[in-house]
Amino acid sequence: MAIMTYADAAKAGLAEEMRRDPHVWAVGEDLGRGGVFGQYGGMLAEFGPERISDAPISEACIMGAAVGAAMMGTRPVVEMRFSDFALCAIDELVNQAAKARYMFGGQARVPLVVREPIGMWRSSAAQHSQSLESWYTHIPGLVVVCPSSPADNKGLLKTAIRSDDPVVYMEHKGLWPVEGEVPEGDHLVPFGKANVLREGRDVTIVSWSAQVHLCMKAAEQLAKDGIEAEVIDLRTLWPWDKDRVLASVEKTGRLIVAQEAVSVSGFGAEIAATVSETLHGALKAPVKRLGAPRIPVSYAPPLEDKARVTADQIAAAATALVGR
Amino acid sequence: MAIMTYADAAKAGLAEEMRRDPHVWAVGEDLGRGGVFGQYGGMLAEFGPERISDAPISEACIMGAAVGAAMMGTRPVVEMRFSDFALCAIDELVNQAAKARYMFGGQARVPLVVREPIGMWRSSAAQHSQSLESWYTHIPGLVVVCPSSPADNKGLLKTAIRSDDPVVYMEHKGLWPVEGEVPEGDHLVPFGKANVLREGRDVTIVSWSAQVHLCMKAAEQLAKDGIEAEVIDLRTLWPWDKDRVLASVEKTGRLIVAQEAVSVSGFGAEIAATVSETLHGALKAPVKRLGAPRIPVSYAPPLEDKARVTADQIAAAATALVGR
Amino acid sequence: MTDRRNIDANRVVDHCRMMWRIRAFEENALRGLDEKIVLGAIHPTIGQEAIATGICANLNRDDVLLSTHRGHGHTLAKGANPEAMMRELFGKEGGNCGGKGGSMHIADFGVGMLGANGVVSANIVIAAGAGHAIKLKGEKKVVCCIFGDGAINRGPFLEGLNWAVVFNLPVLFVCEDNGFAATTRTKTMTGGDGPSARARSFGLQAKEIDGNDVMAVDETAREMIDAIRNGGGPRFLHAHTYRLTGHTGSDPATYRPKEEVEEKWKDDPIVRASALVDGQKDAIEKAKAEAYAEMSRAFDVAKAASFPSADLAFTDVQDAGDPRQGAY
Amino acid sequence: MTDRRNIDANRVVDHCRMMWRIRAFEENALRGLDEKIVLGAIHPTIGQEAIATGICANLNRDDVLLSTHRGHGHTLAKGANPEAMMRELFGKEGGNCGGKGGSMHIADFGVGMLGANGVVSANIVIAAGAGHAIKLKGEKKVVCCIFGDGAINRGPFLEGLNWAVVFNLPVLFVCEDNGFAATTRTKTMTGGDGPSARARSFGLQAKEIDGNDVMAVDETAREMIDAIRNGGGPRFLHAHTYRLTGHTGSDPATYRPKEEVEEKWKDDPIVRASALVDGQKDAIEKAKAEAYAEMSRAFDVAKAASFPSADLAFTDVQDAGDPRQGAY
Ligand SMILES: Cc1ncc(C[n+]2csc(CCOP(=O)(O)OP(=O)(O)O)c2C)c(N)n1
Ligand SMILES: Cc1ncc(C[n+]2csc(CCOP(=O)(O)OP(=O)(O)O)c2C)c(N)n1
Ligand SMILES: [Mg+2]
Ligand SMILES: [Mg+2]
Repeated sequence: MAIMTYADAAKAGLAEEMRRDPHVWAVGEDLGRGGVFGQYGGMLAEFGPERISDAPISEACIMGAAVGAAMMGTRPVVEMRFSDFALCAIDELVNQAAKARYMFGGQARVPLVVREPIGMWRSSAAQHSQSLESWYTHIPGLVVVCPSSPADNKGLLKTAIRSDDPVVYMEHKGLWPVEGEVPEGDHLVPFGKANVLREGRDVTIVSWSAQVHLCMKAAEQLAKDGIEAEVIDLRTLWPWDKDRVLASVEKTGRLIVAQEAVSVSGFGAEIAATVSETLHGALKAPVKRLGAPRIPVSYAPPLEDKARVTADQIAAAATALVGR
Repeated sequence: MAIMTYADAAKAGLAEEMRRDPHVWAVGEDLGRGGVFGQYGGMLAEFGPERISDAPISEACIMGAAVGAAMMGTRPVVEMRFSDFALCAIDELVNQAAKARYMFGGQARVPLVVREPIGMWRSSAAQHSQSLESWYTHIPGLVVVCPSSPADNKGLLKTAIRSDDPVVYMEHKGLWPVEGEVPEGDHLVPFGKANVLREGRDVTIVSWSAQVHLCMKAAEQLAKDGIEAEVIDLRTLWPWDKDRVLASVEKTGRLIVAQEAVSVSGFGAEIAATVSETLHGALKAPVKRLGAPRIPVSYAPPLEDKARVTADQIAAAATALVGR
Repeated sequence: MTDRRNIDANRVVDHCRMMWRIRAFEENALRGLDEKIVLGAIHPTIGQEAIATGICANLNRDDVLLSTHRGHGHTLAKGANPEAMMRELFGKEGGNCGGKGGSMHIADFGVGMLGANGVVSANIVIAAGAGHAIKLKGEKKVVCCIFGDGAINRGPFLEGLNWAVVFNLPVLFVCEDNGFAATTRTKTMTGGDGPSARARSFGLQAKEIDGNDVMAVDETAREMIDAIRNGGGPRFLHAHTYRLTGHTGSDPATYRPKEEVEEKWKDDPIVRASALVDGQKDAIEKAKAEAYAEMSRAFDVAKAASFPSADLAFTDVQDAGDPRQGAY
Repeated sequence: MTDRRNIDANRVVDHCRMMWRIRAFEENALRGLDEKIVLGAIHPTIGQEAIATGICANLNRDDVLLSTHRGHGHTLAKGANPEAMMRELFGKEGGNCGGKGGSMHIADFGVGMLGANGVVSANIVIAAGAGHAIKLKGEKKVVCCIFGDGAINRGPFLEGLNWAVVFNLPVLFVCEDNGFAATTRTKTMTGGDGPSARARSFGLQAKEIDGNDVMAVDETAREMIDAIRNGGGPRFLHAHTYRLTGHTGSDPATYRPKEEVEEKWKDDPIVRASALVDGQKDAIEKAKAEAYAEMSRAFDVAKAASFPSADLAFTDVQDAGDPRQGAY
């Protein structure tokens, strides 16, 4: 095991796949200079400008070109810089990439990975802070990945690159500098397998991406009060590990879903609805969803903070559910 | 009361608002010729080409220009032709229209209406059949309207035009020729008030847009078996009439949410999650969500039909819930 | 205007054969629409056959073509099987896309036809990417991307052309200018001097030609495709034509005077091509008859075919996840 | 190059005053960044002051301006209050946007400044629409839309310019060409002959000028704005300049040689303008001193101000619905 940052782990994963398969290439604005967050730093030297390719400010063409290049047998990894800018390329992703295989009756494969850094960072305001993962879970044809740790960011990125489906790969901007252990060698994390970060008998807390870390913090607080929370990191939202979540809730009888995204029509609703329907009888308390209010993200910290779901809120919700 | 089609009712509503307020104007491709579905038929003659304005094939600019024109004190009604093409204008809608008022600290108002015909029609396949209403409910700043009847299509369109918020106004392509009674005069339907189409004690069925008609059909079938369904047409998804839905489910103890959209992360999940959480104790059975599988819509009828939620399925789900 | 003196008569006959095949295919498709066995909208290419024909005659089988909603002619000219296409239009088993696509998503990857597209202009950026892949792989293929005159007002036109120039990609962009975008005369919605002027401003070499002159299309396409294949970078071909039918098969096109359409019928590209080679009248008549027979057979076979089995709705969505999860 | 003989000395002094105000504002903003009281990214306009200044000197208060992420200079030149702007950068109460926007969304509707924009090129289509409203209302206002050289590779550039031509709208489009898009030399990512050539191909009259020559900007802007106001339709101004700082306040800009930047400092637009009017040295020095005093005061006031109250997070979202529904 090596200790690496989330950014470096992704870089290692991408570099390994690029060494393994000459048809893997990355394209996006300013990639040659290492990318906005340094996540491509130094790669130009090894792979050259054709495979770590700068692009014009043309999100629609970056995405659309990736669709064409994927259909022609390469494996593009496209960088959207901030997930917000992927909104300039939604037709290309949703109407083209996601549907090509199906519309053409299986003649096409579109093996592309769209890297879309999500989430609140520092005072980045309404056009640089969104978490729209639930949108993509609603679109047939797309895989949705939200890694929360360096190890997963390496292992899931490698799996995404090898996937024959288009993958929306959402790294959280707040996680780039976070360090963690990353297994050596060809570390692959499969889609659809949740990670149980902590076992517990009293309440299940499901989350993904950066919010997972707040859930762990909440679980630690709860443990001091004698409440044992089971914390599940979904890792991928489509497919999502329904079986693992249901098994946990069958054991605990209680579920909290915590997300950074806006609560209304967030992916938390899908989980809450599914679990409520499937385990209606087994639930000791109603499923509790936590998510942001339906407000754009502000610049000023006190306002921005109102869009955050905190560890304290998660702990308080769990305490209320457990009824202590 | 006059009998009108869904298309004509909208046209009457738009014309009334255009007569009332000289700053209301409509813009979109081929509007002068009446629009793809005839929903602007004949309006050019009354209002002239500046107010029933043709546009280049430029969805991004149609939407973006509407944002600018709305900020400058006019009230554009923009036509996207098929909701699928609005995906070419998502940045303009989500990053600009929805956020301008907030980002600029209340200095801007963006009173625009985006008409986005949704849903399956006849063999229109994957790029002309989508129902993405849940996306817009997830975006702070947007109002989401899904009228199911001629009367509502007039009354809600008029309300939408008078709204100071940007409104995503989703008419269903299958409903254009449907006839119904439309109140005379200045008929306005408020946002956030559901329409109870049928009262019943056994099960609540919540729906919106064209799916409402299938729910009514199911309710009639159910009535023959002695099951009395209460059918609620939400009309608007943001805001949505939570109080009315909760009151109904408190009475019936059972809820079905039926939608044409893909079930996964559809708006049905939001309703199901909300009701499951709020009325956990009062539910006699788990909330049942009905929606499309996570597949693109096909061209060939047998495949296309697999993306439909039928009246029979709704009735069967209700029967199962009621336990007969 | 094609010079009759140096004409390759056999090539003209071949072009006439292809144009008649396209014409006959479209007429049978329209018949299918009348009989209500074509299920969705179709956008006929009648009157525009010379462009598909002249260009595709210069493409190899492993060259790649991207088309639009109005894609039947291009698809046939690239070598697709008309029976499979007709099955697709009728939503039947054995259609190129297994009934999942229909007319607006017709595709035959086996002959390098990577798809019609229901979104105007969307094929342009995809084509740029196809060219990008060819360059990355060091192949000698060429990509041809055909779109309408309405498409040049959408952003992907700028983004895709700029991309192809910046990366020096092997892409031939073809603007099939029939004067209309649906019911609107495109000129009224287009600023400036039009497609070629725009393409030049993005750095492409461009030529504007009479797209109803099949030999002119053929010759210009050959020159451009040769240059592209030899690493010369993208080229732009602006071909004027006229849509002799409505926008869709069911559009009566009352937005244009009858006289205009009558006048344009005199410019029918097949008639014009036939007139280039007086001695080949019989050969062309024979090709025409064969074409109609072929397409009528395709019609009959497709009509008699079954619909695909309903469970196929769940295949080819994606590898990961269960598409039925949470449904109904 | 501005001809010194017919120069209006007072106008030059006024321009110098405005340019110093912008420079001083930016330097104080950078100081705020150092002190970590500027909270998000800022994109300084140091070196580019002449364009904002020369253009806005020809706009009326009720004319309208749309800007980009690099919008401080434009906003000040349009007449916004620097104290409110500095408060906004510090996320404080009394900021133009109440702390909701920050640098990238700075706006002052009271002086016709309809917003910076965090999405490159997005302001272009919004500007077209603002012009559309002016035309519909029969007003005599002009819209000015400023964007960078990187913005011309996104689709909205084509769509917005085409729109303005088709509808003959009163919009001045200004490409502020500083040679870079973030860390990339824009030329390497741009096909063809650049902004003006593209604009002309869409049907706009265009001029390419030295954007560090404030009097040249002033004069060209005046001509164009007059023509626009008189119904002449949209115009395009391509102004060359250089970004003397990094892309953001914290970018060391190591992707360009030190010598290049040193050379470009010699082309400082304020120094150049001052050199036009020898007799005004004192007036300009005085204006400079006042500018620094003003911006330093703005800094102090903004620094001392309070953060907005947290509940304001829930205001100005929209009229319909409860933004708290389902939260936390
Ligand atoms: C993005 C988008 N907007 C609108 C449409 C609806 N539409 C289909 S075809 C068409 C006209 C296209 O005109 P042109 O590009 O000239 O092609 P033609 O039909 O003349 O071959 C329009 C507006 C669409 N398919 N996609
Ligand atoms: C659609 C979009 N893509 C990418 C970015 C990230 N970005 C911010 S500024 C910038 C460079 C813009 O260059 P230019 O337009 O020349 O303006 P300049 O910064 O030079 O003033 C980029 C790529 C963005 N804000 N929006
Ligand atoms: Mg056309
Ligand atoms: Mg620049």
